[in-house]
Amino acid sequence: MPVQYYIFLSIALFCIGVMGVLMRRNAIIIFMCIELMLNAVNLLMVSFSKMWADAGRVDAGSAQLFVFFIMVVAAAEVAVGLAIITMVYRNTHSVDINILNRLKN
Amino acid sequence: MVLSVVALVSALGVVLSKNPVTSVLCLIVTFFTIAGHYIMMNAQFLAVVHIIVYAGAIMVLFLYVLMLMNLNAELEPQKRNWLKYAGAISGGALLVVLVAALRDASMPALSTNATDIGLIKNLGMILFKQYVVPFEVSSILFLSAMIGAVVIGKKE
Amino acid sequence: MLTVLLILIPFIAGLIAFGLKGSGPKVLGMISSLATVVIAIGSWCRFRTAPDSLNFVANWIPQLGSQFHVGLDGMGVMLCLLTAIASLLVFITIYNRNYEKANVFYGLMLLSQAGLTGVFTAFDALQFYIFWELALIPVYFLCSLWGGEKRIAVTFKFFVYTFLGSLLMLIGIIYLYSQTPDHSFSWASFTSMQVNPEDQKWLFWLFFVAFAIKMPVFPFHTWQPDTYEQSPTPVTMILSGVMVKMGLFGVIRWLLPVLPQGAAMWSDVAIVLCIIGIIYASCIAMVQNDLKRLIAYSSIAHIGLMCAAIFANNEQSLQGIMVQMFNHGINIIGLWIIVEVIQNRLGIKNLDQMGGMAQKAPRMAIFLVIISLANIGLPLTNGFIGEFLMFSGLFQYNHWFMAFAGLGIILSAVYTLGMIQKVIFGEGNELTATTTDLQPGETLALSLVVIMIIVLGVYPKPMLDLVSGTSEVVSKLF
Amino acid sequence: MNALISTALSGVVLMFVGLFVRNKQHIKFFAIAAILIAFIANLAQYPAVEHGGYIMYGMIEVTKFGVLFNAVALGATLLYFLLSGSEFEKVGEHVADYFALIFFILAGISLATSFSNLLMLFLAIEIMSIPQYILAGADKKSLKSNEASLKYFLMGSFSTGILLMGITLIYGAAGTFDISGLGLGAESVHPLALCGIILMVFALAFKVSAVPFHFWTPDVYDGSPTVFTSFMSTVVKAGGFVAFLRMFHSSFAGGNISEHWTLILSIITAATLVLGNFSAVFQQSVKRMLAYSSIAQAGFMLFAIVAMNNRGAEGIILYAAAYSIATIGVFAVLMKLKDYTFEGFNGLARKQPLLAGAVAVFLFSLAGIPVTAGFFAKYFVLSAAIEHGHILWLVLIAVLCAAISVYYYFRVIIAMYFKQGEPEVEAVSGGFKAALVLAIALVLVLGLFPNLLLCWL
Amino acid sequence: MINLVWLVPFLPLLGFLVNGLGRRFLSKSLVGFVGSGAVLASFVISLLIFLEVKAPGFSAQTVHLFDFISVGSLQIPFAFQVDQLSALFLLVITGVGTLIHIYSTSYMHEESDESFARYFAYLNLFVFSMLILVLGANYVMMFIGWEGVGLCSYLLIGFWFKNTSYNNAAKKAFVMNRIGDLGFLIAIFFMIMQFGTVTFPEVFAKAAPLGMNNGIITAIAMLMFVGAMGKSAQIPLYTWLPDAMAGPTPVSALIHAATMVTAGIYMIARSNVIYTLAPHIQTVIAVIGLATALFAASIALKQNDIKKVLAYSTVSQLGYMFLALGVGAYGAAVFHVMTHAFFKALLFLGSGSVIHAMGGEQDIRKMGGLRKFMPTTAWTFFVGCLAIAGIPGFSGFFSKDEILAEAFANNPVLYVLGLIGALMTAFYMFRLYYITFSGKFRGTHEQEHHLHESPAAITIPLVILAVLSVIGGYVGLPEVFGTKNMLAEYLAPVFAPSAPFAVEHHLSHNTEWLLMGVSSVLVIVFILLARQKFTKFEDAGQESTGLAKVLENKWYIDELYDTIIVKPLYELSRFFRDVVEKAGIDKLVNGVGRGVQWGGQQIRLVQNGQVGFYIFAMVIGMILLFVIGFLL
Repeated sequence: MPVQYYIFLSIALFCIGVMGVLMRRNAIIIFMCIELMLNAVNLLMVSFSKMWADAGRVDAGSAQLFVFFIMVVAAAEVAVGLAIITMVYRNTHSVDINILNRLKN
Repeated sequence: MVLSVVALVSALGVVLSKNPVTSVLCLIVTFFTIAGHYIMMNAQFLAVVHIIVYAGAIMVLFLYVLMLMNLNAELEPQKRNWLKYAGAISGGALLVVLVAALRDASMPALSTNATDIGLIKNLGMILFKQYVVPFEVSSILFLSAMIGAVVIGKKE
Repeated sequence: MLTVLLILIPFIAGLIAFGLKGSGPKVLGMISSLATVVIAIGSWCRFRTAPDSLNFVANWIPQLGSQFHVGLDGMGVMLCLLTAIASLLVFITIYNRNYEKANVFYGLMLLSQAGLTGVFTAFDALQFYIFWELALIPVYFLCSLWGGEKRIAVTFKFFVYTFLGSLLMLIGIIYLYSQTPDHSFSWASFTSMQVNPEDQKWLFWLFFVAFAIKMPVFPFHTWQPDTYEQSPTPVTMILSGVMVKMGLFGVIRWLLPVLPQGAAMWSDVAIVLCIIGIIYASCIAMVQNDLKRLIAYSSIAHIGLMCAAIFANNEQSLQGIMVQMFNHGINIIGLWIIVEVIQNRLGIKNLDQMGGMAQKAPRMAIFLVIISLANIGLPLTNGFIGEFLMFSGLFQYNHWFMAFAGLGIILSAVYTLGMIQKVIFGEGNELTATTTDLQPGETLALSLVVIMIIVLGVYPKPMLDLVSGTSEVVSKLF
Repeated sequence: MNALISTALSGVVLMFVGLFVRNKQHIKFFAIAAILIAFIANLAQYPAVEHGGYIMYGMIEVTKFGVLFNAVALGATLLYFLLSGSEFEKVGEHVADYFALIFFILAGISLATSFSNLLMLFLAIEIMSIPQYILAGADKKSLKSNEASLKYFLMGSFSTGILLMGITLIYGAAGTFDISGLGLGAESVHPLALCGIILMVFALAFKVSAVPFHFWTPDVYDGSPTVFTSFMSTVVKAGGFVAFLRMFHSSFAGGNISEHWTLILSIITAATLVLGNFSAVFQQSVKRMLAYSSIAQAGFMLFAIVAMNNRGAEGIILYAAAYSIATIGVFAVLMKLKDYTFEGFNGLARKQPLLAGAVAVFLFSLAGIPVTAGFFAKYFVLSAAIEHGHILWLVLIAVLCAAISVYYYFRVIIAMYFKQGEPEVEAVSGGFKAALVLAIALVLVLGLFPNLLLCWL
Repeated sequence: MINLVWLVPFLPLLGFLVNGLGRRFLSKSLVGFVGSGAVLASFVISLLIFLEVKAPGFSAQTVHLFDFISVGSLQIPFAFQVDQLSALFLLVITGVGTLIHIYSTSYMHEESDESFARYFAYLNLFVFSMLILVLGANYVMMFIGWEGVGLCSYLLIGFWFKNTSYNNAAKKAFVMNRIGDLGFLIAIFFMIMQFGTVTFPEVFAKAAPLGMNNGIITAIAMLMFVGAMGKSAQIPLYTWLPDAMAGPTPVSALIHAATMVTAGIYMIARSNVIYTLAPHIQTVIAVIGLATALFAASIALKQNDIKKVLAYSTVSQLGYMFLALGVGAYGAAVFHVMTHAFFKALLFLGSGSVIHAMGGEQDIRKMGGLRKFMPTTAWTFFVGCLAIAGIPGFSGFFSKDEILAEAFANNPVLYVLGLIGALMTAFYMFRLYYITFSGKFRGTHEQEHHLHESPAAITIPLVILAVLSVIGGYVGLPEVFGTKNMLAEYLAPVFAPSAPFAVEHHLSHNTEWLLMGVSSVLVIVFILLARQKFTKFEDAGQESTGLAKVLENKWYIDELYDTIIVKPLYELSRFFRDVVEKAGIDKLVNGVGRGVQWGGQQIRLVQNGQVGFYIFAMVIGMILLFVIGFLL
């Protein structure tokens, strides 16, 4: 299976994530779509890792570790993000991002 | 191949489903398909971690928050549809542009040979030898996330 | 060291003046400006015997190749003298006025003097730029704090306009700097290198626009009448007497020697702009009812001639413009002193409401007539020498340019005499009937002006000799 | 390295201090002491790296430049603590936590100055960002603060996704994460690498709030508690620039590759300058004006990156210092006022001459008037661009925009000096005044002798 | 003595300074004494110098005072040149000047102390300037005096500065002079460019080799003539001179009749080499001179202001002088300058005496029969009229006939037209004389009561000038009378350099006699005609029509200038001020500012507060930049 295939698959997933970010107004769903984007990246990273491993690079495992770190960061982000969303919900009783436009111009 | 199709369809499901809970479930399906890919590419450890962290922890957290906020019903009003279409179109355009950009890249095919880099032992060696600094540094990240959760979540 | 003192004395005096109360700032201003006049004259004497001793070089930012290099050549001596005399005249004139927050007023005046002197003595491009900007700041505050009704908007326009011009110049300076072989900002390395003619083509405009805004040359002049009108008159004196000379000075010191081919390429365009400016400004001056605006436009016309003469660039025109820088400074300051007197007595600037002041204030009337005549370049006044040489130089450059510029001679007579007539002649009215004649301070200042007008008009040789060196240098480099 | 360790430890210590010390003043003193220690520790490393970098596991490379930049960032933070440290308690209860978060951000910045692996870059940027999301939302009761936090968070995560995509694609082309070994400057450009670099440009442009990735900036800076805006818009932003600079100058410079992203980045720069300056013109609130002005200033700093020469690096340091000091100073005075609009400044010069004078000096510096540090900052970035040679059009735009910037900066000066009014000002302490004088002195000294800072480079 | 020539202008300058600075404390008599004394002393010195110069074999001498302008190779010294021409002018200026100063002490006596002193200061300054003009050893010096006299003329016309119309007249005079001055100035620049010098002998020496009809010489000649047009009130720049009568009458006598207005003639006579080399310009000069002579004379026919008549007559006489210059008769022109100075000063002073007696009245229709009240004035005035009309034996006869004879030699048409002018001159002068002095008094009773002969300070100069008007002509007695033309011989060295280029015209003595006879007879006829018509003049008070009205309104030239030059110029200026400046450039500049504000207002709307939109815009930006950076 060519790497190209994985590239296009990840890009497709990535763009679906972007699309979701653009189309949805629910902050949580947007956040989920961002997670989808990150996972697309992860997938691509793993396929490149495999690619370079095939090419005989010894340190190809570092890409998998990178994925690991992305997961770590994603977890941290989720913690903060959900806290923020909860805080906003507490104050506005909504997670619709369009309700928030006090700050403009 | 099948996995890929399922991944794409369920990803679209995340974006398009009206019910947030359905979205969450679709996302979980996507995660599983991605994990399948990991296994296909000999990244066994990652596949496991992926299932545990994403499908297990993170998505449950999402689901929990959704339930907590009682957002399982569709709440988004249907006004300003053009933004949706514009979003879809521009997302599609981004896809087209990226594909066009990467079309010419001549890449090797992945061999079906199993490699052992994805084994937990090898990864552990790299992590604690070469990647010890980021490992330590990520603790700062967690600390700040922790403080953040406290600062923001704590009632006054 | 003398040169440094010329900057340092007003600078320190300015800082001290902020802290003084009562008539302290006044006295300090007098002392400081008198001291600078003395030093400027001293440096003139020194210039004749040992010109090199007027240079002062100190390390400043060695990594950039920038030095603190002040020095004086003939033109520098002359302009420093003008600056010093100008502030002395201003201080003498306003000695009896009581300004609100006098300490700030005098402090800023002295600081602007320091900045101006800095511009005229800088032999390092970066330093030149810095002083160029610094001279502007105190003036900005002076105008905005003590000006007329529309002062804020007007001075702001002035500030932004000149700031934009100087930024363009900064680009030019940096570009030239990057071209110098020894990576230095010094005047010597700027002038000794050969800039690629293609580059000179556009570099010229970067510098010229900056200088043209300052002078101002048509069509960059619209800030000027407004600013002159709205500024407090003492500041206008500095502005029109000395500050506009910065632009002319810049062209002579930095533009012509550094970008000779660029200047040669564009000199026709520049001169045509200047000539349009002369005729245009003269025409507008003819139909002005506001005294300050009238003088402002007349100044545009005069500066237009000077700028045209620079680009004609031969020995006569260059020497002419240099003496004229000094002489125009003296004359226009004299005129502004009279405006200040009129405004102080009548509180108005509208010419239609004046008239008949010759009866109540004959001394002022005489001074006005003499200074105005000097301003239109009557022979045996100082204005004639410069104009004669400039026109002669311009004529040698191009007959037709001179002929059109010469129309300015006629028009200047029209509006200047019109102004005299409206201000001092005629029957007078209730308002002007209350006028009183000059106070001693004003008389002293105006007498000094008139003495300089006559002496320099009859015997201009020392002044011509003073600047001949500079003009030779410039025309050789060109 | 020392900076990283000391700031991270200080952060942890302050967390615990918050548990045991109730007096908020004392917490502030702890923080000031900690930052001083970090400052000194950082400088202590200078002799070691003076003649070559110090490399750690291929992850971190401490250089002279990094140490110097850390010194600027830590110094600016010190000034910030001195001027605005007491404002923290007005935001909320968790004063110690705020300080801790700021120290963590500083740790992220010191990482950004010294990373030598893409993973470290990623972590550095996240460490800088996550605490900011929290600080932006620190005022939990304020809807504006909530909104700022959520906006920042959503857009920040989005840009993280883009950054990661970029890194992945670059990895796909290069097979390594080591920034010195990427080897992308070769004659033929791999499409994956190019695509990745462009995506990284976008992500980093987001961090430094360059157009069109700037949208979070005004809203977040406006909505966040002012005291944190002050920090976020200065030190943190400068940190983003350093990461940008380090990344692009060490890996993507030279060869064919730089042509592509230089073009994109110069377009971004031009757009940033124009939009930042134009938008600032019509603002009513000084705080929001400063937010836009930070975009505009970012446009100038981008020159240094576009130019890719040593002068640019010098420029970034000087610019970071000048800009941080001046903005922190203006914010410090702003926080003493009740009214953040321009009218709120009316007549300040009469009532508080020192405050007004300080603001005037800082604004002169921001506008780039000579004898203030801002002049040389602008000078260096402009000369970097001019030496580069091919982006003179950009320089012209920059100059026009600089003239526009005078407009909104001088609105404040006009309000303070030339308009009548009775501004409501909080009482200011002697310490505050002393710190203000220190800041003025810094601005002027750097404006006269920029080599005092640059001679270390 | 010649080395002391600087005293000649210096003394009046001293007088100016004393009177100007001391105007507050000096008494009238002291002021008068200082003013007149300074000029008188100058006259004495001039006389001594003249005697030296008159000696045969005298060649021009230059007295170098100091370097005025020295720039590179261009050296313009402050130096005086004493030769036959300047010595003659010195005499005329200081001589007539002295008389007028003396006259003024009485005439201006009613002014306040301060104005009186101011008047004498101006007058002295004028004499100083005029002396600089004629003494200057180079064109720049001449230009200094040239502008200086213009200034004094301005100051003296506007002497009564409360009156706005006087001020306007003064301004007009100055501006019109400046138009001419510009021409002169450009001529000087041509010299500097071409010859590198402006000193007379050097210029002439360098001009001669260029030969006839050289372009540059022609240009110089034309431009200098433009200057002369302004100063000497020739068409088209003459209109200021009649207006200049606003000044005190002695001023009109001195400046606007005897001295300043002849500066143009002096200049051309001085530059005779250049003009001889440019025959085309000579033709132009002759035509313009003749046209002016006729035109002004026609206007003078119908003027009723005593001074206006004299003013137009002056313009007309100046036209004759230019005619002479145009036909190459430089000597004749100078001769006429001299005689004209005598009789025109006499006439003006006489009219001043009349005005003085009439209490300021200048309209001749309100006078009449003054002969019996002021006999001295009347007979001296009559002598003046005879002189100007050219009755044989009087000075005007010799000078005018010399001009007409030279004109005839050049072209008979010029002679005929010149003669017509001369006839008109005779007619209007005697019209003036008879209306004023004969018949019966038409003024008010109060005026009649006040009528009296003027005091001695006024009448003595009148008498002296009358004598000079009679005998002044004998210095230039033409050769027909069997004597040598003393003046021509005296002046010959001045015109010698141009002699090689000049075309010689020779008239036989018979022709000359014939011409003299014709003109004398016709003049006498016209005088009798005037006597016939105007001795019993009654003011009918009716509106004149047709040509008479046109003449009364001076051919509507002022109105014409007003419509085609002044008004459009002011319209243009207003257009510049209101449209180009305010609505154009300034608006553009402000518009940029406003545009920035407007742009700011619009651009900030992009920041609409919606996160969705923000991310959308970011994505769009990414796509665009991708396209630019990658695919292009």
